[in-house]
Amino acid sequence: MFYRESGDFKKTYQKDSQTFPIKFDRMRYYFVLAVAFLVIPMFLTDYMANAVMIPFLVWAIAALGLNILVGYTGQLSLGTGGFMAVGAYATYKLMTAFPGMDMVSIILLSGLITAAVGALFGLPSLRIKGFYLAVATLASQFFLVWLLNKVPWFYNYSASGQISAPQREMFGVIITGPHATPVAAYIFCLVFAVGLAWLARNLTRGRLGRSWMAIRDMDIAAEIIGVNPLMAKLSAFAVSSFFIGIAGSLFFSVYLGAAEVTEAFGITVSFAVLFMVIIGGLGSIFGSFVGAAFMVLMPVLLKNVLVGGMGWPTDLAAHFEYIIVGGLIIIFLIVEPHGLAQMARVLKEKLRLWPFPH
Amino acid sequence: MNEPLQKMEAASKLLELKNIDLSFGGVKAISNISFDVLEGEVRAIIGPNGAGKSSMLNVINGFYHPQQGEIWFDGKQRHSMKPYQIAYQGIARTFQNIALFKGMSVLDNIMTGRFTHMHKNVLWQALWKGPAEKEEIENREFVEHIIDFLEIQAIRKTPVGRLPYGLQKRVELGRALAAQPKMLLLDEPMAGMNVEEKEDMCRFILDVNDTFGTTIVLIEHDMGVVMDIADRVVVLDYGRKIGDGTPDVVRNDQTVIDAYLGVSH
Amino acid sequence: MSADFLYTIEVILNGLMAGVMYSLVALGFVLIFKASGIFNYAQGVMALFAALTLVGIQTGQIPFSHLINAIFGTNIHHFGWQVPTVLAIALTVGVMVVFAIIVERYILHHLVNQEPIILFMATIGLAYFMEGFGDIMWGSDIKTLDVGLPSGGSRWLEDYTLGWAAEGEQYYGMYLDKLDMVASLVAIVLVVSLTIFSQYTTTGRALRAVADDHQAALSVGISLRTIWVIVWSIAGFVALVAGIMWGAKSGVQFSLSLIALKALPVLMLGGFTSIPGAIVGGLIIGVGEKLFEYAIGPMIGGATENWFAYVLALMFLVFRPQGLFGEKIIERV
Amino acid sequence: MASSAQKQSYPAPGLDTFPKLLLHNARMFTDKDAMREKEFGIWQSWTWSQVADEVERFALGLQANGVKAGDTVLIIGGNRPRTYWTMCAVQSLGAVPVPTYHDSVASEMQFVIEHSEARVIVAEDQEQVDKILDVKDRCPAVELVIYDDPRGMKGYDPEVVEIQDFVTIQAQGDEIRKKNPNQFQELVNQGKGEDISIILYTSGTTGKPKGVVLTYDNTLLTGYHGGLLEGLTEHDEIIAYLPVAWVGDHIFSYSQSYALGFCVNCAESSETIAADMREIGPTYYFAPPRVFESLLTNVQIRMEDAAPFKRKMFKYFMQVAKTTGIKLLEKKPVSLIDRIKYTVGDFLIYAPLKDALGMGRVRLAYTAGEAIGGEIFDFYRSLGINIKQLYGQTESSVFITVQPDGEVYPDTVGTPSPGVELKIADNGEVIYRSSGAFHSYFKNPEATAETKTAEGWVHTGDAGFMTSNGHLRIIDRAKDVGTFNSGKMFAPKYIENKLKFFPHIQEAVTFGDGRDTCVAFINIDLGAVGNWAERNNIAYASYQELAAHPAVNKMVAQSVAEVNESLLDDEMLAHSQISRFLILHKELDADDGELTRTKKVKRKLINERYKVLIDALYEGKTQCFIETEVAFEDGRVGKISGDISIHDANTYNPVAQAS
Repeated sequence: MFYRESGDFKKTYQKDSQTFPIKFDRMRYYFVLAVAFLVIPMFLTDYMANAVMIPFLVWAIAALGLNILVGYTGQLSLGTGGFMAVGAYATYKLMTAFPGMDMVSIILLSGLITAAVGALFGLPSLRIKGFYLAVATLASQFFLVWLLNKVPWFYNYSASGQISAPQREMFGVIITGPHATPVAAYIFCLVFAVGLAWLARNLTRGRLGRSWMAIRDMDIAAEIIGVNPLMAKLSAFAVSSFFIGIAGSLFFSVYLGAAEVTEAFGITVSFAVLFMVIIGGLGSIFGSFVGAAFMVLMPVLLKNVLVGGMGWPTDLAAHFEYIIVGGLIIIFLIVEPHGLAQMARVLKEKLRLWPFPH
Repeated sequence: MNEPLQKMEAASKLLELKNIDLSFGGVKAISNISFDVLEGEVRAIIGPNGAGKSSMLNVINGFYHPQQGEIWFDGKQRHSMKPYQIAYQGIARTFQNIALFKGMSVLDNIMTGRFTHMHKNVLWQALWKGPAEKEEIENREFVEHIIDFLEIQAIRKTPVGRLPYGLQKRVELGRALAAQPKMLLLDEPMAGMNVEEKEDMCRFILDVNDTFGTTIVLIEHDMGVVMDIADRVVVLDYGRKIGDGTPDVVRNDQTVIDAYLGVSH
Repeated sequence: MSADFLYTIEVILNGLMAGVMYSLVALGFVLIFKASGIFNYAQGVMALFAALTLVGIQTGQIPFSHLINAIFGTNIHHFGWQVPTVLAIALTVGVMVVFAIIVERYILHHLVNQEPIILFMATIGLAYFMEGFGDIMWGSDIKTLDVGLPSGGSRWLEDYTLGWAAEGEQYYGMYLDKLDMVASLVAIVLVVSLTIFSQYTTTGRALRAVADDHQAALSVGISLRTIWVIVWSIAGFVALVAGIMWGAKSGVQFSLSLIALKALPVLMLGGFTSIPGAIVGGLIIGVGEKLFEYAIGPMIGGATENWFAYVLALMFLVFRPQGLFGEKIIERV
Repeated sequence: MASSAQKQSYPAPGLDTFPKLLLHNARMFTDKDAMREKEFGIWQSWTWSQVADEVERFALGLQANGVKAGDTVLIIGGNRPRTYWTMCAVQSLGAVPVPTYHDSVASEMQFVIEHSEARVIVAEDQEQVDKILDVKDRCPAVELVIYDDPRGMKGYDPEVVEIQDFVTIQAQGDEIRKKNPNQFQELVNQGKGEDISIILYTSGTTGKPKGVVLTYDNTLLTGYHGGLLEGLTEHDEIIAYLPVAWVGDHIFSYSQSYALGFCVNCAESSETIAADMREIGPTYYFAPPRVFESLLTNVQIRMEDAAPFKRKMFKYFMQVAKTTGIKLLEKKPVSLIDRIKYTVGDFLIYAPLKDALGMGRVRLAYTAGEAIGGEIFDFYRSLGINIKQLYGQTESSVFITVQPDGEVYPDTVGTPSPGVELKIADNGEVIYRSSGAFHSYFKNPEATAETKTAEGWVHTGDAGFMTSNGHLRIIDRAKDVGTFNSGKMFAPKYIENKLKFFPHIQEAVTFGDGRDTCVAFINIDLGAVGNWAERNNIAYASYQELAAHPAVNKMVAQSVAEVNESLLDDEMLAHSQISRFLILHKELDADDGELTRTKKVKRKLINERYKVLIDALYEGKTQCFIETEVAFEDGRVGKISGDISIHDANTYNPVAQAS
């Protein structure tokens, strides 16, 4: 209905293969960016920042990472929590070891470290497929958590076994530690989220991305056109873990501030992120964001309604939350197994065809 | 026979198979088969079902590793290579039951065929702008020529899943062509096609052969087609070679007639 | 015999018994996976739910009392009667059957021929749902489950083995928990009967047929839907048994649902489709992790159980991707 | 009567030929796109300077291959840049380009090749070259064949004729240019306005095609002033998809593009035209009525499947459009309410619809060739598309009359174009004199004499009259206008058009000359009726089956009755109501010679081929067996036969109606 495509023709391959070939979509995209960077910061309350926006961005990054692995490469993984933990602890160690180092490099480094670990745990994927692999990735989940919990060096021998982020600044603004300003933290995360989304788009649209999807869709055919399964899968694990590591890093340093591996990065985290990816839509960058938004917003809403609105005891509300989350997931899978992104795609097609039905 | 001499001999031949033996857990799929493929010819492999035709192709592009025998490609002997390495050597193929990447568009499928011709590393790709994009566009141009060649412009951006069978086959051929292979293996390219589709496919195969000079090895059930387009034919039966030569030679070979043409299929 | 040796034996025996329990849970997975190709992550929560229900019925709890209290400000919790264990169990089985029917009717039925991962996610959703549901229905406080199973170490065995150690060594005899022994017995009985069921009854064969291909199953004359209900009911029953055992041992609480995670390595080892695999795998894992904890655990800070099983299975799988008894996967080209 | 006999001006002094215009544009609009073609997935574009370069090299190449002033060069190609460049290249040598219909079969082509005496042929691809080779032995004059698309041409080397690649010729031209950079300019300078610019073969409705010889003054001036009148500029966009051999395409996509400097776009392939048009979004568009008609049918069919709510909304707003849209288009006063309604409708329906049809940017659309149905016409105008009818023919370089903005009536074709004098001859035939009036018929003086008088009056061969407001109204082909035994006038085409306005009627042929009453053959529209059949789950395997179905016959009978009723309004024609009709068992087809390539009915031939049926109609039979030969796409010839049921139509009594 809103699409006017006459006269929007492409004279070069750059233009033809851009991310948003249709003018209307392009405009919408820029609009969203503008709002995210300029408008939201002006009205952002601390609560909104800490309860909604920052977690949303962090989870979105994690979802992006997992989507690269599950959605684009077809390798089911339940190790997300473990990898996030690696990112978090890497950040902690780096922050404490090199107080002078700036946050950006620290976070990127943590990402790289996680990537290395991820690649290592990706090795079995060569021999193992499907659910066997899924379960195998649980191994990394449990092992990593156990390791980070058992070896005191990782949490600098702190008695509580906790790690807590020291205060750090960017451009003179405090972004980590107890005195961080939420808006600054939000912008900081936003920059990463947008940057990484852009990165993900570039990787998935090119040679590497196609090799991933080839492996996903038909690994035999992929191999005969020259895709080396080892490289494809390991690169997917590495890149995916890079994203997840960064997510973990931000999760700890900017969002939580302090964390204890077993409760912050348990298996529930792995599932939560997997939900985001499935609900958002496998193999869709946009989907990763929507999925994250959904999984972050719903509990907040429920809490506000049940506890705030109806004055129920929190534990009861928590149980209800489980019921509703579980129920919604099932309903989603039944209504649209390919996730919100697919719904969006269908809607868009309908609008482009409007007024015609098909 | 000493090495260099062997090389000499192999030179004019693009592919040579010598006494290939292949068996799965004691079951012999191919026994002591030798034949060669000359540069630029259309070579057909025929035979009744279960004669070992597909196994033959799988040996050629490295899915199966024969227990016995030598494989010479492009003048070099091959020692247990992985399929993807063989792709880099210049062998592409299509499958009997279409093996396209269902999740991707026609364009992406064929672009994936360019894999062996793209070299920019991950960092460049992550940046996209600059070298990676340039490489992408160069290859897109090449792919567009294939799309034009196969007359599938209209479906360029359609997801392959939505296409009718005949077109899917064409796209798969496109994907194989995109690799600019020295040798192209076609596993029943016309299976399940109607008359027009078959005619088109024949035209494409022949055009490929003389426009790009690609050597073609194909398995096909439709004898009419084979006899029309093949330069030479190998006939297999129960994993043995029972005939080899030009179509008319094969057509008039008694053993072949008994073993194959006699058999209804 | 040296004490260390005896200890080792003890450890192995404990391992075996733990292993039997693992197999029991794994069995639930295998049944469902064989019949419907679904990796039912909810199996663990089913055990928890079953146990909760059992306790609830036994002690005559009022379902949803917390919820009711929260809404109407009332303060109710018990009917004030006790239900005999056997009856309670029977009722719980009934509940699990109903549950199976509901799952088939409202979930599986709408998800037929979706990709496995979707179904898998659905079961995770189901797990979440039931966890919340169970808690709301029966409350989330830790409950003790008493179905009259013996507990505590076996004196007899201790006394009997007391003298086995070599002269001059400190040895107090072998310690095995009665409950564990009973549990193992029950588990073994259950496993055997299930095997018989699936081998020698039409329904059982039908179930196996489904695993191979759905058309075949239909030709047996049992509709897919009934089969699924049956399978899920059986899985529910298995879950109940597992729930009783683990519940009796360490109380009925959320952590009970985590036994699912215990079973996963067993599945990797034994394969998702093989009943014997589940059993042998369980034993291997059980013994393996106990021994590892006993021998190496102390050196690396202990608590190795929660990952060793996985790593073990992983190692194993890398060399034999199809598991212990899983049929070899030949890639058709 | 409108007239301007005095010579019209050129775009700029001295710019009296297309090659001159080309060089001019190359200077004026150096980097502006002159031509685009969708190829290899994107819109390959050529600026005016690039086009000039292409043309120059090819022209010099042709010259090197012996093409000289006065020669004819045959062009067989679809709407591709090189086809148009070839025309200009040939013209710049003073030679005459002769475009032909590239979908015509070898035998048809042979006539043109022979008659035009072409030495050189520029063919698009292997398919065309093969046709030429088929008939080569009968066309000895041909020496050189140049092909555009090298696909499959590898190893083509017939000794009968030399074959060259387009680029090779251009390469040769390049060499020459290197030696003498000014040669092209000099060649171009030799051209004059009164020179022959092109020969267009009209697919004659009867007999062999005639080669219409046109001069630059014809095509260039007519095109230019026609464009000026409508305010076309170099910023317009047109999509070229109609046969280049047809005068319309020559004027719109060549003459006007050169004269005004706008860009011509070529589709990627025949099956992508719709999509490509949507991408380009032309601002200037021509289509024959049947195209607009099938578009509308298609829209209606697709909307049938829409959800009830959407369908209601669509119907409602189309109603709004009918009442308001046209007024707005013609800048007539409209109440605020209606204006608002229309704006809403525009957002919800019209704009997206236009966009989907690729007409989102159309400023000016023409239709011509035959009468267009009122409701079809109104449909587009109500959407805000300024579609207008024009009346013209090859001999007039298209423009004879055009509907001026604000004076658009479905049943007239408008007022005389600039530089056109118009008269109605005593026999009711429309005759004109204009700057576009053709030079002569190629090698056919007597035909020329028949058509064009010494004073330059040209006979259109159409019967018509001027309405009170000075608009021309065409009734029929003059020679087709017959008389009933009653002596009253019988205008078959007029009635047929009324019939064809029904979406489910594809083609109609009526008879009545020298008879007492009028009877009709009907061709149903397989698309529309087929869809209708599916929705009413009527099974059918072939056109024939569907045509024979009683329900279909009933539907057609209904339409015929409506036509009869409408005929009452026109006292000139009230008596020519259709008394009986039948639905033909096969579609009238150009491949069977029943229609011309431009899909006009060949009456004479039909009269002979279907005599049995005509007689049956008049003898009052209700059944009739017929067997006819048909040519399939692949050239094979088969037979179709069957019993055709004949129906009486309800006719209305003028008197009863009057009372």
